[in-house]
Amino acid sequence: MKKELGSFVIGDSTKCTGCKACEMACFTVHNQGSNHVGKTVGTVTVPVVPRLFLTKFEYGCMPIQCKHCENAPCLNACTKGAISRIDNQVIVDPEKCIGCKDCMQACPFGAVTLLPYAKDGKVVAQIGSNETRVFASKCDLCKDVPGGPACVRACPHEALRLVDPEAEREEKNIKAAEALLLTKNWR
Amino acid sequence: MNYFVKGNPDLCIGCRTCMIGCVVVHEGKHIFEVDPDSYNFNPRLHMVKTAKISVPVQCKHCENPACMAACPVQAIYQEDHRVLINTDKCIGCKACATACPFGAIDIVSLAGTRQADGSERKVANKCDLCNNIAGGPACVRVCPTQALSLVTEEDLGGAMEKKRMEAARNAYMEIHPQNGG
Amino acid sequence: MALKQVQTTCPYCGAGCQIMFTVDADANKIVEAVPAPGRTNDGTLCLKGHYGWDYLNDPQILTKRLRKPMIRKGGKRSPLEEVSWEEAISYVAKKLSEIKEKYGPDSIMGTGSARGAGNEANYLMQKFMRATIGTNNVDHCARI
Amino acid sequence: MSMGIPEVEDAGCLLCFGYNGADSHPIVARRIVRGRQKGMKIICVDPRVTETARISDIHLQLKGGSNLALVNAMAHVIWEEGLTDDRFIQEHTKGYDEFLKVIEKYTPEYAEPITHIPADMIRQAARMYATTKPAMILYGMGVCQFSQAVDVVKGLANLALMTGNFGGPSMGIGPVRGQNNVQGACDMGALPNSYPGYQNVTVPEIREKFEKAWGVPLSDKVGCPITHVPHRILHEKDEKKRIHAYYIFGEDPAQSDPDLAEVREALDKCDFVVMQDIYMNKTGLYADVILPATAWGENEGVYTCADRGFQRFRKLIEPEGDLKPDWQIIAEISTAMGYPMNYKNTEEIWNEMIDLCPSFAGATYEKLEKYNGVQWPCRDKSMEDKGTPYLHKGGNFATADKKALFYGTDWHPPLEMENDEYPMSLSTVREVGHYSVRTMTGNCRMLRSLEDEPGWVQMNPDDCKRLNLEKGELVKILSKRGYCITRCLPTERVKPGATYMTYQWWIGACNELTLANLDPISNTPEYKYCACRVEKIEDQEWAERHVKELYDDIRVQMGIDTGKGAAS
Repeated sequence: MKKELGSFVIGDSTKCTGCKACEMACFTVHNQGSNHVGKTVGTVTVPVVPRLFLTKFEYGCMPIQCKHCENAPCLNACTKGAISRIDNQVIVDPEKCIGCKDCMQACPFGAVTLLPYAKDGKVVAQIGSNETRVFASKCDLCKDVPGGPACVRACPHEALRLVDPEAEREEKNIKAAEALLLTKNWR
Repeated sequence: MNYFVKGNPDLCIGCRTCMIGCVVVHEGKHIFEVDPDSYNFNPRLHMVKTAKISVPVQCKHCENPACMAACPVQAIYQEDHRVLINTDKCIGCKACATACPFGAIDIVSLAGTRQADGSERKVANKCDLCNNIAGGPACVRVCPTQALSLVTEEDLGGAMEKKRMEAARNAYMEIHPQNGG
Repeated sequence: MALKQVQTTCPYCGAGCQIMFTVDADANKIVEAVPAPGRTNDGTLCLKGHYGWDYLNDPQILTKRLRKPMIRKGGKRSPLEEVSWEEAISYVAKKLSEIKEKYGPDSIMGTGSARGAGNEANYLMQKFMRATIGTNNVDHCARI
Repeated sequence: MSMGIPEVEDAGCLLCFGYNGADSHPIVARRIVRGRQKGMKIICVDPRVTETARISDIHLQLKGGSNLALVNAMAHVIWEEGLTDDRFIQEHTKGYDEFLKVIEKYTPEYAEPITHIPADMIRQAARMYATTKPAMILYGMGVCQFSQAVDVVKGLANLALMTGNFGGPSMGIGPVRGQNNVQGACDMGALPNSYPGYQNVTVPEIREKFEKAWGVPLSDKVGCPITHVPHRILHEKDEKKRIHAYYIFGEDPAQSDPDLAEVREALDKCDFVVMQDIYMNKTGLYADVILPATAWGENEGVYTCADRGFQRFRKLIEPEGDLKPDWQIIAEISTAMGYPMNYKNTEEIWNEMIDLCPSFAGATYEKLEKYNGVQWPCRDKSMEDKGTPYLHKGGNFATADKKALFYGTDWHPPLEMENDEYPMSLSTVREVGHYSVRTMTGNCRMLRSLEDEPGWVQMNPDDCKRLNLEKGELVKILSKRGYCITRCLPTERVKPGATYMTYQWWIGACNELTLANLDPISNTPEYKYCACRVEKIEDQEWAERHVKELYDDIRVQMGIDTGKGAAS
């Protein structure tokens, strides 16, 4: 049956060591084609722009990324129509983004950040200025990447997980129901 | 303490009358007259059927709700012995659904409401114990086998008190069997 | 709004549950169904008993209510045309009489209905097949 | 049913055989769970884990199509271990010795490879049934929709006779009738072999009684069963026996009968098809005349529920449109054909009927009103006769010498077994929120929202894994006779190799697949067993679109204006 909800990746701070392998993997897969980024350091000619953000906090660290909200504040805030829902996922079109920051302010997770935009191995300049053009960078769930989200695959500690919310809810429902078998005689 | 509805798998026959009862009471009686494509069919409880069990699962209205803690926009709150969602505030981020260990929250579309790009607007949906509805939870009322019941503070507190009395009595009898009936 | 209460038997499974309906007589509409204390259902109803009556409002979800007698005047696959009851009744009577005349009564089959029609209609149907047509070719879908 | 529905919860032991009350009669299932709470023992015989199986003491998850082998083996154990009620057998039955000759070879060990149930489990079940009193048997379509249906019903009756489980409350055997008025249609003689009140058409005295009452000579030949109709239209050589006209009243054979392709061909070839119904349906596509009737809620009368209870149904709202009650349409056609039927209301018809049927004679409208229904037999018009909650009181049966007859038969396998091309078995089951061919419930908003086209095929998760199928995926399911599209539902409640589909769907129409293989006595089709194959559909997007198109096409065919132009 067709999926109704967007999937998303979540991190686990109890496993994360802050190695940033996820950020590198994210940058690499999103720039392989458009910016010729290969497997070695020398091939990187553009700024490293990830779509998830390793975050250190008082008790540890974990990557934070987009939840692909179903009533997405970023999408609703974008007046340029640069953010839309494609196959249940919330996707930014960097070509349309004018860098107005409305989405950044709307997102309660800090999952969107304006970062330099590069094409064909070079950063792109703004029209009428020498300054670098930016775009709202956020997780697109590796929509065009075979094998699914690179961050999940790259993490050496299995600290990232792809969530299918509908399937997960059903699994938890079953556990909750079967727990009733234990409690039914001891209300 | 918060109240909650509990299903008894020994009585449940998996018929899902509760799910429809839930929808009808939340949408209102006009649902039987409106355009068949214009209403929401979003039951707030889910029937689970495995080889061992049939029973509906719904929100337990936890005392330290994980959903509430996970919500980034403070759309979940507690009031009048229940945990409630303000769907106007909800951004559909699924954090509450991920946090809930029972799978009691799902994210549903609301008929007639759209997002900026025209896609469906979906928000969190869960049992509200039929807030503001006379007669209490509809699922309890419509169940043909009386498999559902509302558990209140009194039920739970009273039951615990009784269990403690029983445990104490048993412990005493172990030492003083001669006093037994 | 003139509301009245009418108790009736559920039209679905064979359990024979009693339902109390609240009917808005002015609007000619059902307002609500609640369980009645019947012998078999004891004040309970399943989902069909509770929520299985709004087909009467003809919501046209799957099929459409029939509202007028219709005849395919040009034979099979020709369009159905609405006709008056007089025409429909005399057309059926004429065709059945012709077939009975030509091939005998056992060339006509009739069904009873195990569903909404009720016992009186079933009695008349079998009487019609047996007395009017002259055959015992009458059956219903008890086995289906 | 020999007992009343309320008595179910007071049985000591319930043998629930091929009957899934939770889906077919939730309000009877309620009595079962209440009985369980009161300590009733439950033996459930079903190839699936049903709700009753889940709470049963013993679940005999038998191989589909092995019913009679199991029933005979249980009888064998009861006899072999001396658990019989010998006094009851002696005083109230006949034919016991002949019966023993048949069941002699059905040791549990003999039945084990046929039924796939361990011999010891069969023994335990037989002991539990025979030693817990009172014991009741409920059975459903899991018995009736096999080609060996009547033999199994008699086999179950044998168990009750051997153990003396007849003649009191909460015992005996009960077929739980599926549709609201199946019992009523039978009571009223909508049967090829009997007049109203189960009075046989071949008995001269009875025929004379009806001839006198109706004032015309009547046929002494048993009529054509409904399941023979396609054959009698398509293949009957004798012009006088071929069916030339088909008056279909409140049924939809083009949806509910087995082997739909054959039914459609028959309706197409039949010279004159009259359909009398409330909704447009598939049969209507082949009808020459359509007569619109009032629906439940718009008319009144009497239904008979599964436990022989006559109950009134009443008018709730006024019909809209040019409609007539069913009885009135029939009466007008009859009058136009030269046999006048002049009734003012349903009560007049009812009174004529009860005066011709001794078992119903006392069930007047007055009593139905006053007592909120009456269970037949009700023979006396006096207000004291309030009907009969359970049958065969004191072990007296409705035979000439008041004795019941044992009747033993051998098991034979279903006609169509799994094979290389069609390696799985298919059985049709029921969807709890839908009824019959769905012209009513399919037009109820809530019931349609709960479950809608194209329905589900229930399969074991291992089979799903093997075929690489996920929950909700659209699949193609095929048999020798046809195919349809439905959604995959993996469930551990089903054994590997078996599939189950609910028969209410028009797109997921499982009767495209079923076999018109009939029980020789009851003429019931073998809906519960045929061979099939499930195929994955690679292009799910296409399949979803296709199903939607099929749904739209059906709605247009059924006369709904979908904005694409209505059909004729």
